[in-house]
Amino acid sequence: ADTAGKRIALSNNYAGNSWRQAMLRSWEKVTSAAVADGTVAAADAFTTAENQVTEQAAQIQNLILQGYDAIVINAASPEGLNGAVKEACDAGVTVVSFDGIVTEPCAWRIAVNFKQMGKDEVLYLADKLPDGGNLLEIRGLAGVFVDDEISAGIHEGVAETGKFTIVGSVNGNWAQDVAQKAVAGILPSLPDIVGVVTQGGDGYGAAQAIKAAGRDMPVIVMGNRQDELQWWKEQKDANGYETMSVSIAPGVSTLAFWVAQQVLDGADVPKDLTVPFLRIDQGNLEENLATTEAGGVANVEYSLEDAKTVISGAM
Amino acid sequence: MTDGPIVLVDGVEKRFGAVRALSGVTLDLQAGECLGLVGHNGAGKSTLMNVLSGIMVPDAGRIVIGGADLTERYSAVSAMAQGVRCVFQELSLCPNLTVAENARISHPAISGIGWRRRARALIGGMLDQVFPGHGISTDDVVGDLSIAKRQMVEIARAFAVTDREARVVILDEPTSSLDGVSAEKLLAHVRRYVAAGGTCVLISHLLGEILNISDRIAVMRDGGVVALDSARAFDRKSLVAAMGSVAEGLQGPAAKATPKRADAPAVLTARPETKSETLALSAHKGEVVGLAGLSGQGQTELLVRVFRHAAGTEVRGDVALVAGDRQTDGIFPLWSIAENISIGSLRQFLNGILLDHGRAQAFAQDWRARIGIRTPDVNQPILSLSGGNQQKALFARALGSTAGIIVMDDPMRGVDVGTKQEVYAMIRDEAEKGRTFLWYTTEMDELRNCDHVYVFREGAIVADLPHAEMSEEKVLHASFRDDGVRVSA
Amino acid sequence: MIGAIFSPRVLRGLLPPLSLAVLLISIFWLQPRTMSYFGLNLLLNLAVPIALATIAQMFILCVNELDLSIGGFVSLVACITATWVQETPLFGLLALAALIAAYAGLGALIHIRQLPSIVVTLGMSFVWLGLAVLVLPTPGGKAPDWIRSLMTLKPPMIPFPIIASVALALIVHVALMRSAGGTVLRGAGGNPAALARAGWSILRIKMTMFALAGFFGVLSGMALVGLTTSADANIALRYTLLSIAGVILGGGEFVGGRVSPIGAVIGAMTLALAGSFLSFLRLNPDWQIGAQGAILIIVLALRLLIRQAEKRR
Amino acid sequence: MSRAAILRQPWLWAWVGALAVWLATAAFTGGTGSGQVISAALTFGAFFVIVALGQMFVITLGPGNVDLSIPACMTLAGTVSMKIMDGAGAMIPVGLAVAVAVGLAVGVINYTLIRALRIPPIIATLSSSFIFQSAAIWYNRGLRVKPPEALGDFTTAKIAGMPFIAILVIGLAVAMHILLARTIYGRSVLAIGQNMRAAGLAGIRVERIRAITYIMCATLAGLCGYLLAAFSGGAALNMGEEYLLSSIAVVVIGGTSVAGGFANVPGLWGAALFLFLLVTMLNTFGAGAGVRLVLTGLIIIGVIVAASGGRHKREG
Ligand SMILES: Nc1ncnc2c1ncn2[C@@H]1O[C@H](COP(=O)(O)OP(=O)(O)OP(=O)(O)O)[C@@H](O)[C@H]1O
Ligand SMILES: Nc1ncnc2c1ncn2[C@@H]1O[C@H](COP(=O)(O)OP(=O)(O)OP(=O)(O)O)[C@@H](O)[C@H]1O
Ligand SMILES: [Mg+2]
Ligand SMILES: [Mg+2]
Repeated sequence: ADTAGKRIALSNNYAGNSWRQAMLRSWEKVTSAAVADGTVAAADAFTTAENQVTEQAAQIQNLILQGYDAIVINAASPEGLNGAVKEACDAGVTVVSFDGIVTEPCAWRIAVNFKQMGKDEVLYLADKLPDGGNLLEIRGLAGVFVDDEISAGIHEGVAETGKFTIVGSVNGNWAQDVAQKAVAGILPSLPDIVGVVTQGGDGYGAAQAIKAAGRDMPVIVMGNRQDELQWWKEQKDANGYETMSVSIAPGVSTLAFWVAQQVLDGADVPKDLTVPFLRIDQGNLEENLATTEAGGVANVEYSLEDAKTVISGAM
Repeated sequence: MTDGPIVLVDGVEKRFGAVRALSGVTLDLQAGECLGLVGHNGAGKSTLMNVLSGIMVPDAGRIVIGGADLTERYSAVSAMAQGVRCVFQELSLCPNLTVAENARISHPAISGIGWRRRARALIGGMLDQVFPGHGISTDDVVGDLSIAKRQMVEIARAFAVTDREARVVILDEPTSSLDGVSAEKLLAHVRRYVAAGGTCVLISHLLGEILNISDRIAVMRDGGVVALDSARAFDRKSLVAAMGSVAEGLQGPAAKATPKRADAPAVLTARPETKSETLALSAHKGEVVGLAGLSGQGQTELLVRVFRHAAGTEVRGDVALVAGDRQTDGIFPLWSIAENISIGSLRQFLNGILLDHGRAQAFAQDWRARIGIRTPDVNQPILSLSGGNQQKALFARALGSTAGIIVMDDPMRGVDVGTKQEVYAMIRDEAEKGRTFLWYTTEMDELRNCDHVYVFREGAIVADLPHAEMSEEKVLHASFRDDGVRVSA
Repeated sequence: MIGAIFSPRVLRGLLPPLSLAVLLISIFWLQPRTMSYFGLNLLLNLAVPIALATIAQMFILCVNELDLSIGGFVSLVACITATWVQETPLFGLLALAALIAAYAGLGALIHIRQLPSIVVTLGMSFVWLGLAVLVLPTPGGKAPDWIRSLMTLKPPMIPFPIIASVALALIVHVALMRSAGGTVLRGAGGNPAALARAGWSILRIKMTMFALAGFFGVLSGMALVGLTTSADANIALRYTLLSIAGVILGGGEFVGGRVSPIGAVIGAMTLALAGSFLSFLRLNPDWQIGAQGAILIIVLALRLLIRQAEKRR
Repeated sequence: MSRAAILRQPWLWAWVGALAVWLATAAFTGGTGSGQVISAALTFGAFFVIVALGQMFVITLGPGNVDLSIPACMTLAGTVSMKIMDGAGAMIPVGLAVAVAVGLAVGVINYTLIRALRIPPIIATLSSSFIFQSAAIWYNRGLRVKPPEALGDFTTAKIAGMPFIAILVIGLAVAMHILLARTIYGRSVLAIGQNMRAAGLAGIRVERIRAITYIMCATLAGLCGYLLAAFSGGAALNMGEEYLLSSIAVVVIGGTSVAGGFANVPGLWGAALFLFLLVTMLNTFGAGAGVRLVLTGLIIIGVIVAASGGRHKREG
């Protein structure tokens, strides 16, 4: 089938941090090219004012009314939008969810294995710190599933490796200043810690708080923000500081776009796709830092070819 | 019911912190009588009535109604059940409800299907009976009514009868916000009610009213009843003497006959905002200008416009205002008396950019003494003052300011006779010194203090009377439309 | 006669429906597809839980208090509905009844200790959210079928959200604005001292109003789950501000017992539609958030215009 | 001051609460790091106090007055000033001026909506906050620009273990206390909060005072955005989120009356420390998020109930 007449919408629930901004920009960049060369007729992005399920549900319902052929969703909740998603499917709209995925069976899901991501953090630390020790965990926003997944992975990793104890856990809400504040508060009461496991967007804040408390710098797992990488680089140059950084690339929105396009094109696409997370190590730090915009997030954008590879890989 | 008093309060005491509001008051009420209750501001009249209507628990003493001692567990509910009704000094209506709905609040018997119709009939009928020609619709929202109309509604509500009769009706300064004509209507109704066997307690600072209407008169002073006798046993002078006021000497026309208009410059001119034909008002330096007429004819609006230097007025100099509706326009309830007085003159206490609290304190002390506010300490909360004393504090605020023009919105509501005379003298004195007063009043006596009187009717100024030409007859004549029914005063 | 119909009070009352009408017409104009049974259903169904929460807030505002916890409360109810009510209906409904009782208790606490309701409910917003996280640590659960089928009802001719909103507005209007008992409840907002003097118990009134708020909060949470099919702990946090804005938009005031149930429902609808209106405009993503603010301002400015036009007449 | 008079001080309970949770934390950890916790509390408390000072004056104006645009204003001021400075030390004063100017502009817009369009403040500031948030997004699209190093060092500096920023904000609080208690402006705000109509009729320039108050509140938010962005290494689009409810909570827990007309500054510091130490205590105890939230709520209510203990119900 031809998708030149098809219209695709992005329903995004939050725009309040650099990751989401990078995601929106990747979308804009890739889809405007696709519209210009006539691959699709339109690819509009919609963002809700506040990160709320109800608002996004209403937004999806409005997109149905506007007659979009496909809706690409980064969802505020994996379950809370199922009502609206079902309405969309019933109205014949293709729904593709990514990052924040939805569980409604009629929708496609481009998932990241968040649990594995959490576990990998601990496995890396176990490798690097053979003697084990105490860990501080910085979590995201309570009651959100990504937070639970990553945390579950971390705890699984801790149990498997058997070397570490999590001596403190705070909610940093994926925000720099909140993480900094929470860490500064709990730090004085903690014994020595060897590592900090994080969820992204909070590593630099933790480093600031630890520095302010005058403690030895533990291994802080970073989350691909440019300021985190920059700080890591400075430490690396100064004293050989070693760590790793891991997060999901904001450009996954473009993969979702191509998947939606493929579905509209009549391609046979499995309902569940997985994308690897973007991991940066001691070796490729400089290279990634160089390609990351100042104040932004390390990113990977997808082309139609990349998307086809991901799809066929999942068959 | 002829045997024994219908209500007896015996040895009632009530203290508020250091203030002894009631010190062993004994008073009886007989069926079919009107008891007049007078006393200086803060004598304890309202407190006694609050005790009688069950909303304040006395510290000591007995309350006996219809021969039964109800002191234990006496409450607002039991007072209502006994047919004791009270029109309180401060507004007791819900401003967000309609007149009919307010009737329902104090008459729980009105309920079920069709309650609204019955409430309308009840309150509307009673309003027609007490204040014929009142101009109030039972569907008016109370908050939109003038203070006089609210007072009428409250009075009518107290007299209204549902499943419970109104055996004792207490009226705490009911006429203070009514114009003369409405007050007459109310007093006539009180007489009818008493003649039919009801009992009424009337509290007022208008001694003429008390002397005319009451069967017996009780005089309170400093928390106790100091005289109680048949009304015939008192006259104006002996009442004043019993209340302990001394300043009553300055009766009669106080205004100078020498007209100031000739040589003093005009400091303000104003014209009411109205579509009908109207005269303009002007006031010259050092004049006391009276605004007369029935209540709610646009006087307050004009005062506020002068105060704000609004368009259509020409005002030279600062203006201070003495509010009459003190609850909504005057007091700051969280503050002390001193803070309430000094807020109008803050600039005087500046030391650089900072306020000197010591000077503000001294200022308040000074005015407390000058205007005789009854309180042991100006740092007490303003709400600890009796109604009349709160009003005095507002006077102190305005007179203490540096404003050259003072507008007064029926400011003597609830002020006792003694104080009134002192305030009149103070106004004259300040006028001599060059201040100009705009004085809206509903009391004929007060107009005699004015150099010039403008009479308002339906939002317009319809008469302009210099002091020499002013008479009660003329004011009343101007207050009513020619084709209207003349109510004899 | 005309004068009586267009008295200031009536006109003031007409403002909220007029704003709603203008918004609705603009939406119809932008996207004619919405002007159908299917379209109206999609446009308005999520406004139903918001309207219920707004009514809950209105009961609190009516007695001069403010509830900053209603969003958390609705979230908790949604979590309980999607779990306990679904699995063990009796226990679940008991838990919801206990929540209503807790609301009444809050009213009593606030009155007896003379506490500022803002602080108490601010504290309670943490409590409700915490309980919601405990009941449902990760998003999920499932709406009981009966609620789901109620909320997706397709009555003939008129879409369900419209019927539900009209019924809600009318029932609360009759109960609060027209009945003898409702009058007393409102009076407590206008002049509590006067009610106490007339022998009414302010404590009981406060408890009743809070319990009513709790009741409508429960309905809101259940309706919400019926639409979303499952819950999460953060699902309705936004309702706190939405409900306050809805009451005010509907002509209610913060103090003095001046509220209007019909206005509140209309206010909630207006807020819900404002968001839709914008997505039909297809703005640049940078300004989509700001446009939501702009539209609120425009709706309110519209009211000012009408008010001034009325004054000039 | 007599014992009874001290017990009646409205700020007392916030301080008692702060002390109690600090002691509880210290008891749990056996005293390890208790001093450092205080230092952290002072640092982070300072940011809350800056915005709470403005919010306090606004809330004191009376029922319905509240500024919900504080978070957006902080974000916008932080974003714009960081980008303009672009890490250059010489631009620090310019950045400060820009942040303050953003605050002023936000305040003027808020007040214009309230006054000219007669929009209730709660809705006016909520609506405008969306616009400011959008402006911040549009201006820099969420990129985190680093603050000049000297500025970052300044905000994290300590003098004898005492965070420098806390010292500054204590000074600011003292100034605000004097503003409230000893100036015509302060008296006017208190009067308006009790009875706006009476205030106008007592000769107070009601609208001028309201304008000043909203503008001052936004300006303080702008200043806070600048300092917080410098402190945490750049402005983020969500940096102010927490400050929406917290600014109100700090004000009311600190003993300011939400009904208006009564305010107090010392309570702000007490409440800010209390809220920080409370979260720290629950984190230290290792409570899960659910339990932590429930306890936070219950303890806040507990403090308020305790604070109301000395208050007697008025009769009549
Ligand atoms: N709630 C209260 N708290 C403290 N003191 C009070 C209170 N109510 C009344 N008082 C004091 O009790 C005394 C008697 O007051 P009350 O109101 O009974 O006087 P009143 O005779 O009615 O005066 P007025 O003619 O001015 O109305 C006054 O000194 C007053 O200050
Ligand atoms: N007719 C009135 N009588 C008394 N008070 C009023 C009246 N109308 C309005 N007010 C109240 O008084 C407040 C003061 O309004 P106004 O704009 O006149 O202030 P102002 O003190 O003259 O301010 P400025 O001159 O500094 O702008 C209004 O906001 C309103 O709440
Ligand atoms: Mg009295
Ligand atoms: Mg009179």
